[in-house]
Amino acid sequence: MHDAAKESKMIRDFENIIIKTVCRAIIPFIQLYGLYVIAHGHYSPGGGFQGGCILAASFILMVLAYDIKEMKKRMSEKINTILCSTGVIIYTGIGLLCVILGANFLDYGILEIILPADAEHSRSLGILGVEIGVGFTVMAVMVSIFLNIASAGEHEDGEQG
Amino acid sequence: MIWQLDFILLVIVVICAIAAISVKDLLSSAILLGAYSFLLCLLWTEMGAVDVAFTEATVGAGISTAFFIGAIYHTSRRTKD
Amino acid sequence: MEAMDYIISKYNYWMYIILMMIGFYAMIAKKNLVKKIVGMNIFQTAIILFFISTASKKGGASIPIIQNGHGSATDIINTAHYVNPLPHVLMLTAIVVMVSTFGVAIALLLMLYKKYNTLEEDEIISILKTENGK
Amino acid sequence: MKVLALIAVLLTTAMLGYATLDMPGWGDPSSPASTHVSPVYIQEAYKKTATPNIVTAVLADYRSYDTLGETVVIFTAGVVCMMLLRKVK
Amino acid sequence: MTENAAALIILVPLMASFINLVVGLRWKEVCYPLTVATLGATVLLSFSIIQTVISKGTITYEFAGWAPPWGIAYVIDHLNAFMLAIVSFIGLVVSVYSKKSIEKDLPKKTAHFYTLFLLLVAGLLGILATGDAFNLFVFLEISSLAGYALIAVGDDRAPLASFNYVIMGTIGACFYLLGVGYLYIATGSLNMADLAGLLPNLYGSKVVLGAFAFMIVGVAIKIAFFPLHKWLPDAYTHAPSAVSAFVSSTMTKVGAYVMIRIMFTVFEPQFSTEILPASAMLGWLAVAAMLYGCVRAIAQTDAKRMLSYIIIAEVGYIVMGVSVGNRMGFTGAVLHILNDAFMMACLFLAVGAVEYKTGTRSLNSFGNLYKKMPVTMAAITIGGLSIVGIPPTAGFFSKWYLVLGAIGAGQWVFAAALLISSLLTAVIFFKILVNIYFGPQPAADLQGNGAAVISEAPVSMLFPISIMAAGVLSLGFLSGKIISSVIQFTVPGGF
Repeated sequence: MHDAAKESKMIRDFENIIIKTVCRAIIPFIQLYGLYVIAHGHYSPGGGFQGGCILAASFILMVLAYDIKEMKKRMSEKINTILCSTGVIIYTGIGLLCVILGANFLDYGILEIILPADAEHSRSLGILGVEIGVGFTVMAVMVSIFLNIASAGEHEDGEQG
Repeated sequence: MIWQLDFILLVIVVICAIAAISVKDLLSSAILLGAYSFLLCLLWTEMGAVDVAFTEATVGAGISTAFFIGAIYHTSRRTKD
Repeated sequence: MEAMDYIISKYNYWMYIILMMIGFYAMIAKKNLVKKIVGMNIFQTAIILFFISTASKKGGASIPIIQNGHGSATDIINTAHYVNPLPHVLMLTAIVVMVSTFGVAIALLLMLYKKYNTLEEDEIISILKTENGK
Repeated sequence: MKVLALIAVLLTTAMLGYATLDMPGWGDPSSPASTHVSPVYIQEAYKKTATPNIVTAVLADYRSYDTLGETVVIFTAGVVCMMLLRKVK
Repeated sequence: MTENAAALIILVPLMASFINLVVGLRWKEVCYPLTVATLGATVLLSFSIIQTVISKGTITYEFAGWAPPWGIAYVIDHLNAFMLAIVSFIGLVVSVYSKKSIEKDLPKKTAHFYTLFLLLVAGLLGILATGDAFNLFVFLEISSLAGYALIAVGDDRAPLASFNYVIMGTIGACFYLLGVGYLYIATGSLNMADLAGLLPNLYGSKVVLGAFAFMIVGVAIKIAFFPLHKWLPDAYTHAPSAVSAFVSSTMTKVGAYVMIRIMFTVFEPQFSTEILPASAMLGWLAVAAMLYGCVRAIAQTDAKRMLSYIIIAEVGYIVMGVSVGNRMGFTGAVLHILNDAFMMACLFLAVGAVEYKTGTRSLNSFGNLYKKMPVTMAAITIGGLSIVGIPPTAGFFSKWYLVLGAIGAGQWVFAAALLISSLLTAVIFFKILVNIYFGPQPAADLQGNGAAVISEAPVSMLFPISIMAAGVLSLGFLSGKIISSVIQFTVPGGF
């Protein structure tokens, strides 16, 4: 009886090690893939939203494999909250930059004044800029919603979600 | 596009939807919902909506299932209907 | 036979109606709050299915990404070769709205569970009634 | 309650089915949805924005304001969850 | 600057809300002044917009520089500009008011509260300004999500009320989206002006009919129109007082605006009167809403719940004015949107102040309160008289136009129902007023265990209340001018 419990604990620990090692190995690749999806949205399916979700998924995987504390070492709650705002501020900021340069809101064509590109390519770059903004916000918000739901609002207890 | 394949997918989608709302175990309901989202995502890929399918795959089948399971973990798993 | 053809020519629309009504029924008739949220999800995805169905084109239309795009910007692009991109754009937005509503609903669900320790609507209402009776 | 819900569902189904009768067939390339606004996107999006993925071009340029709204919706959901669930010591 | 005002009026509150969240991490006390300053700027922008519209006519602002059917455009005419001014002004007043009550209700979440409040205002302004049917849906969801959360942080019952609101609101928004989809499949366009040009050829189509039905039903859920009103009393009763003041005075009105847009801009007025008998149906339901709201309001003992039922009746007035389909009725409906926003804000703010001081919303606790809270009680008096429709107050004028409109359309029953429901509100409010001025003091207070001595509310609450009460009075005197300078241009052609 006692031995059986001990053995099952050992198996659990062992499985835990496998899970942790595998996650440690694949999380960087997931994040790289997320960045690729954001940056390559012009040429293939994807974009800020999908890439942001994949980045968030890598953090969620970290929470599942380790615990919330381990994930918070990488991204604290404060940084998360700031990132939530940063994304939308990047988006509106690019839009307002266009207004300052004398065009309508979000009219990236005008960015050719400050970018070394013609109007078409500055539109393309403008799209990239807003996609990055979207990616930031989506990643931060998805992680924050998941943390709040998985721990019912008590991150500090380090409860495993 | 092959309409037979499309039709079979749609029928499975409807079965998944009915199962998701009628099963008594909420965790199964969450997983069935994930399967439902994933099948819809296949359907949309087949219709040529690759971006939407990608989003649905990351959101519907991925993130929202994670939210759901996180919520069920904190609440009860059984239900009466 | 003609009626049959007519129905088959729109089978996608009939299917979305069925899905939507499954979701709608779950939203208003189910007592369990989680089931209501599941219904909400099905309801919204059914609308997305409808929009995507409007976008599709028969006759070999491909995904809305310009092929061999590099360098051929001056070519005239045949519209019939690509499916309609606009509903896809709208539905990307709608999926985001869907997941946001879902997150908010789950947050409220957790609040309710913390308060009443149950997820059945009728039990919550009976708890509220006994509270009122006091 | 269940009966009322069924009646509501049947009424809505009837309305949906009635409206569907007049819709153009599925995948009809000459339906208004495929001929009024969207051809311009397909023909011009690549030339004007240098982005082969038309969906991205329309999402983040032609209808970029919708996408801003979408991002704000996500942001709102994040703030909502922080406010409703996060416990502050 | 002035040509960008149309976009900035949405972007300023949005930007401020993003900054608010970050600033709130460190300095929570900055959020309140930031919010008030932002909404002040919004009010100034809305006044500049209304001036531009009056002097130069409709403003069209093309986002991203693409022409309307392909890009998204803001189209601001007299009706939008008018509504923008109402919503941003009430937002400013309520944000000033919210300081004390939020410090009491939500001491730790003030930053989040103000972030969401700004998002709610921005969402409502976005609904009002946009000329694109799908963009309207996006902003509808921003405002709804913010609204769900703000309602959920109220008292004990609030989360359940808010959950029901989420379910109903999602059904409403999805029906609206489905209607937009039907319009898209029938015409291939999403722009309202473009749709208005394309639709008249398609009026016989069943798809267009379905689109109209689903859009109207969706909006009717959002404005709590009679058979679909179940969520409203719970949600508005249990919300924090500042939130229920803002939400009750603006959200249903914005929904009514969307209804007006759908019925008279996207579709032609003839569609809803001749091709589909929607107007008549809406009118009869509006009659039912007026009577039902007032009858249910009589039985309530909770002040906020009573006011919530009155909102259902007021929505009935507005829809009735829209549905009679003539110039007088429409003028009355638009004027009533303005008056009702002010009246409801005034009453909810005053009730909130009473709740803040006495800790209860029960109407019995109002007994003989005028000695202790004279300004608040004066505001309740003015607001109540205005809801009943006593001449110098604003409510009288809009009801006058509504009655004239109903009589002009030959709908005597509508006019009679309006008068009956006015009588019922008179019963309610005279009961309350008698209680305030001559009623017995509540028992708890007499026994001396009413904790603190009840005194007048703090200045940051009193000032908004008195502004609103003064507004209700002065709108009555100014109604002629408002009609001649703004409202008469909003009446759709063909009336």
